Amino acid sequence: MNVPSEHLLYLAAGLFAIGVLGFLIRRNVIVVLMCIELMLNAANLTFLAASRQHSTAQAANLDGPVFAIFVILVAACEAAVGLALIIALFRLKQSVEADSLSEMKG
Amino acid sequence: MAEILFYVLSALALLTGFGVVLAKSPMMSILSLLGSFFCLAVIYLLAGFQFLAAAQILVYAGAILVLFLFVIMLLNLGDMGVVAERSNSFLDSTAARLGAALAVGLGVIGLVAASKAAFQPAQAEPGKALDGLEAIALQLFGRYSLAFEAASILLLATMVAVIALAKRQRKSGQNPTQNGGRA
Amino acid sequence: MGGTWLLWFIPLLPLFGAAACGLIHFATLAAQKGDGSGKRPSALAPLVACAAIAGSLGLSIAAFKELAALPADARVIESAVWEWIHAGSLKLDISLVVDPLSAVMLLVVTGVGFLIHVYSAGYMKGDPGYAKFFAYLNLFVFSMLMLVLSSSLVGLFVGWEGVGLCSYLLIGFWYEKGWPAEAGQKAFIANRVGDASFLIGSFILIKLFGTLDMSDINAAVAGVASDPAKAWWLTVGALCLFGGCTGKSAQLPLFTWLPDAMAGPTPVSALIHAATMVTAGVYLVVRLNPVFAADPAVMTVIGTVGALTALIGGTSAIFQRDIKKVLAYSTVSQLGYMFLGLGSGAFASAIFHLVTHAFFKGLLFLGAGSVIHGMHDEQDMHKMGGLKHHMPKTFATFLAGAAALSGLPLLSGFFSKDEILAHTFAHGGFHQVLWGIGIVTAAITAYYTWRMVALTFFGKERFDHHHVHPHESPAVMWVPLAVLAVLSVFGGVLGLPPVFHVAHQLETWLEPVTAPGKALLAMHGTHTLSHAAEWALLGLGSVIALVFATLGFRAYVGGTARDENVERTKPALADFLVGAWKIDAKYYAVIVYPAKLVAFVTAVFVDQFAIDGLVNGAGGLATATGNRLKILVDGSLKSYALWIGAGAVLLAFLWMFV
Amino acid sequence: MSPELQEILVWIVKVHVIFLGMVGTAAITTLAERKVSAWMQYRHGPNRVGPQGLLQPLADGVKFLFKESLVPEGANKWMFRLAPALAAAPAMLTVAVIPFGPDVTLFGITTPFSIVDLDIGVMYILAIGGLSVYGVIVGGWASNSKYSLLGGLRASAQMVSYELSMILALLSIVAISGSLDLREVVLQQKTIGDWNILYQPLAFLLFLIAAFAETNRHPFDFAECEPELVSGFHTEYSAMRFALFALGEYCAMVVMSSLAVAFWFGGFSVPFLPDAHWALGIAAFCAKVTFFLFLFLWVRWTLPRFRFDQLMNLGWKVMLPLALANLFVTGAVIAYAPQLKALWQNLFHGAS
Repeated sequence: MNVPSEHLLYLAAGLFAIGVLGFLIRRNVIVVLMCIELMLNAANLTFLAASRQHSTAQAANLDGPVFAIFVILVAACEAAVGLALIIALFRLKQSVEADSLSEMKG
Repeated sequence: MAEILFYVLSALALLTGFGVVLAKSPMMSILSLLGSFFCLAVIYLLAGFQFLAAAQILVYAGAILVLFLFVIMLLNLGDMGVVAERSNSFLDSTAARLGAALAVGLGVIGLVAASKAAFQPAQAEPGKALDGLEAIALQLFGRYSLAFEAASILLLATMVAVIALAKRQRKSGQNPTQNGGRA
Repeated sequence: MGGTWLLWFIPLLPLFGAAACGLIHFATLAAQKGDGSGKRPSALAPLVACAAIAGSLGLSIAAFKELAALPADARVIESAVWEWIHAGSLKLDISLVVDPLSAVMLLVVTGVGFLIHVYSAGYMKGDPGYAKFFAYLNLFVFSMLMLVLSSSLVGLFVGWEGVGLCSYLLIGFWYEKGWPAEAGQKAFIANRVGDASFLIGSFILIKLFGTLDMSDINAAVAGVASDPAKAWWLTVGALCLFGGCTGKSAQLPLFTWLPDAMAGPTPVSALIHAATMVTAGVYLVVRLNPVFAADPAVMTVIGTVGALTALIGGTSAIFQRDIKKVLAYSTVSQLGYMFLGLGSGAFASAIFHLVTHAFFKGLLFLGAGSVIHGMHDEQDMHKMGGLKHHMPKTFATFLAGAAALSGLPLLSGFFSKDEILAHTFAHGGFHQVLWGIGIVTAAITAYYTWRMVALTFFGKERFDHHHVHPHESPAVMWVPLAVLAVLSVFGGVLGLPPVFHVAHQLETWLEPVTAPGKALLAMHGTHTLSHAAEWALLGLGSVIALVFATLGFRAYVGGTARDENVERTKPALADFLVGAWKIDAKYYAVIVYPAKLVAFVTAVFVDQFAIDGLVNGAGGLATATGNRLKILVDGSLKSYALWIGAGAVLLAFLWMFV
Repeated sequence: MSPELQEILVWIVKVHVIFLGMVGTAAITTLAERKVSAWMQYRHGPNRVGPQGLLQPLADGVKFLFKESLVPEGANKWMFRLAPALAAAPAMLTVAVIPFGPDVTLFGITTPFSIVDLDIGVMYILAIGGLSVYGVIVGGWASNSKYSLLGGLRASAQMVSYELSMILALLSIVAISGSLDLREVVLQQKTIGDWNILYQPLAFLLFLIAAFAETNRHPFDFAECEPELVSGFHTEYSAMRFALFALGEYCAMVVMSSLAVAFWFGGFSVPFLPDAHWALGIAAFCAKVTFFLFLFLWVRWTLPRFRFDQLMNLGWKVMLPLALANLFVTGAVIAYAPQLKALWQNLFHGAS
């Protein structure tokens, strides 16, 4: 594939913006979590694009893939904890709306 | 050929990304997200990251999203979610507008930053796998071994946290046949 | 040893042991909460702890054997270097090194440590903190081994602080009683003073040498010392390091913590405050001997401090009634001896005395512990007497230790002490005055040692027979005593004086380590003793020891009348000596109370009005602002995210376009 | 004929042969299932269509094609239609990397008998295999029926649980072969003494159990579970959509059997004939797969079903620790192989 690396970055920027958008306007916490996953994926894509950019024909730059692996791992942890929290929230409030959690407001 | 595929997949990934945000039921969101991840996986493959592509499918599609699905089914939110969102007409609120504006701002800044980076054409050989398994393993267990160990501790902590959070405290007077009581 | 990585296991085994014992302690606590017994888990602790130390001992012996198999000038085993901190030009690597000196220390620490662990299994039985005690003890051994094995001053300092911490924890082990906690704090604070000095010394050494690796420093000393501009700094650095030693090894300005440290359990006193930790200063001076030997003035300071400490410690022991206090002041005094020897350039002799002292003082402390154990926690010698019939094994071993301490001929203490005195005498000049102090101290030592023996084991039984039933300690306690007794008696063969026409084992063994310092000293002239002079000194030492031991024994074998007599006729003198020349009291008057006064004033006035006013004002301001701004915090997760995002956009914007 | 064209032609032929072969096998297995069950229960089984009922699958197919395909009221139509495809696709996709035979030489053209030889074939199989759960879940959810929903819920929990053990079991093999390429794994098992089953029996056992769970077969068929859930996730499906679910399940069985053969039983290597003709190799592969397919049926009609909590206990408390331990021991043995070898020699061959 001969696509320049900044096109990968454009795609990443777009996906990240979509993720932010979803995070901000959706009320359902599960969907909000999904949007976070989307943002993390955009970040991964950025890592990989940079890694691809800095690889040469002789030596591949492996920092990007390694970081991406760590990001995937953190994403898995985040999803697990987030979903557990959602289950707890649902038990408490019978709802999965982010706005139902506003008891800390000043 | 591969270039065209890339642009098609990029468009698809963005479309399905919008699908995640705009879908009315969480179930549709998940399927959209699945599609988006799939497109991304293929893009990884095209960009030369075989292992990452496989890991993307394996972990995201095979595990994380299944977890999402499971929770949605557990809470049986299929229709509830739709009703809640619809009644609120979320695109009307000021917060939503601000959020959209912010997202657009972020996107623009990302685009500008990417252009500003002004890359030279990539120097890697097209079609060659950049992330050989052995090389990645050597990095993970060599240079990044501390991060690797920290990650394993993170996983352990997550496991404990999730069990502690999700475990049902059986208090007397609680209805055991509540939603999800059997799982 | 298959690979040098095995070296790491010498300190690591006790560390693991400490962790395991800590877990056992928590398990015990949990079990106690459960059914109130909690005995089963904690019974494991001594096994684990002793096994860990035994493992270390085995590895140490293996390391020693391997070292001995090497040719004399190549006797260094170094483990792989581990990068610790690499920041800019500062490089701190940690590796473990076994050379002849650390091999000797290893054997002493793990060997005596093992015996004391075994002893503790009996001594501490039934204590609620049984497992915790072993966790601390193992942690201490770990720190001490790190101190001894580290190749750099930083690693040594880590161990140095570690043993300080463990010492604090163990002195204050029975903190519920109140005063042990205070004693622990006192020890900790006194050590802090020394440690600050140590740190300053280290900084000076970094500045001078650009490295903290001790072998590199030792190799570079000769070059630095010949540069007049740097030599002065070297002297200051050496003095600062010695300041650290005075803290850890209880030398003159800072020794007051050691007698108070007897508040800890007796095995702790034996292990930490007699055999190992307090000798860290001696070890450091020998380890960095060229640094100290570069300037004769530094050596004289060391020797003078040592001699005075020896004298003050010895005289303070004379009228103590607490058996552990006698031993504590005796330890201070004996450490003074070691520094006296160091000051004369007798590095090997100081280590020799360190080793024999570890044997006989460890033995004496453990014996005292056995007595205290048998007397149901009675420490006052005036309330003992005649115990030799009740505790024959303790008595026999104690006798061996006392004989060694007082320097009775042909026992280990005799040779090591005599060697130090001989070197001091041979050094000439001012050091001959110090030698005089040493001889006086030797006499005093013999006197108070046999006073102690007489008061404890001989004479009438002065305790209350209705409440106290002295009994011999169990085998787990007296067997270590017996082993140490054998070592105390025969330990002298390590270093027979030259007149015996046998090679001085220890000196030969330590030669590669002490050679650089000796070479530096030799630039200011060498000193040797004729055989006749040596014989004379040996004879003098024997006579003095015998005479004063007899005097001390005779004066007290009949009872405590002598003490009461002195207290009646010369109360000021008795008070002065029992209070260790009132130095501690003066510290309190001059430093502690004024400091407390300042603290009080600050707490009551400065803090309550100035600081609290500022803080409350700031808080009030924040509250007022917060009340205005809290509409922004609407409790919605998304609006928070919006603000964060807006901030990010702003920052990105600034970064890109400004 | 230019080389590119020839390559594409060969590829098209291979895809058709392998794909049709697998679908055919799946079809025959449906018949075999009924025949075997009949045989085990002293019945005749299907025997009307064709000789001995051999054409029954064909008749079934025709019937499926012409029946009415219902969509229940209140169901999510899009997803209801999507689910069967999601169920069938992963099993068929995984076939792509399975090496069914050695290099085949036909009409002067030599080519390996598999659709592609992927460097990371094992990763591919695991990744795609992990997607098979979506068909079940989506189908169960979209049907708007309590039975279906429960089936889907169970399926998702079950598949996620057993996937772990399966991955770990496969990783043990990957560790000893040092390759993620399936053909490479197979080629390392030339003679019967090299078969991985001799070195990794525990991993095989775990894989086998996990394979039953992953394909939703007895004794783990909780997603369907007739007595409790009527038919579980596909209760509401009929006609061709139902056929796709069934096809997916049988294809998954074929794939799992092929994996077991490739990973543990030497793949296409013929016992005692290391240099056999390629046709013999393919035949050997088919024979081994047939045995495992029979095993699937055999178990179904022999063992009773687990309870769901037993299933979870088995998965998390027995299989997962065993699989981890197995992987750990395997890794340790590989890492310390030279030392162990030296020790062995010292112990049993003197100090020579």
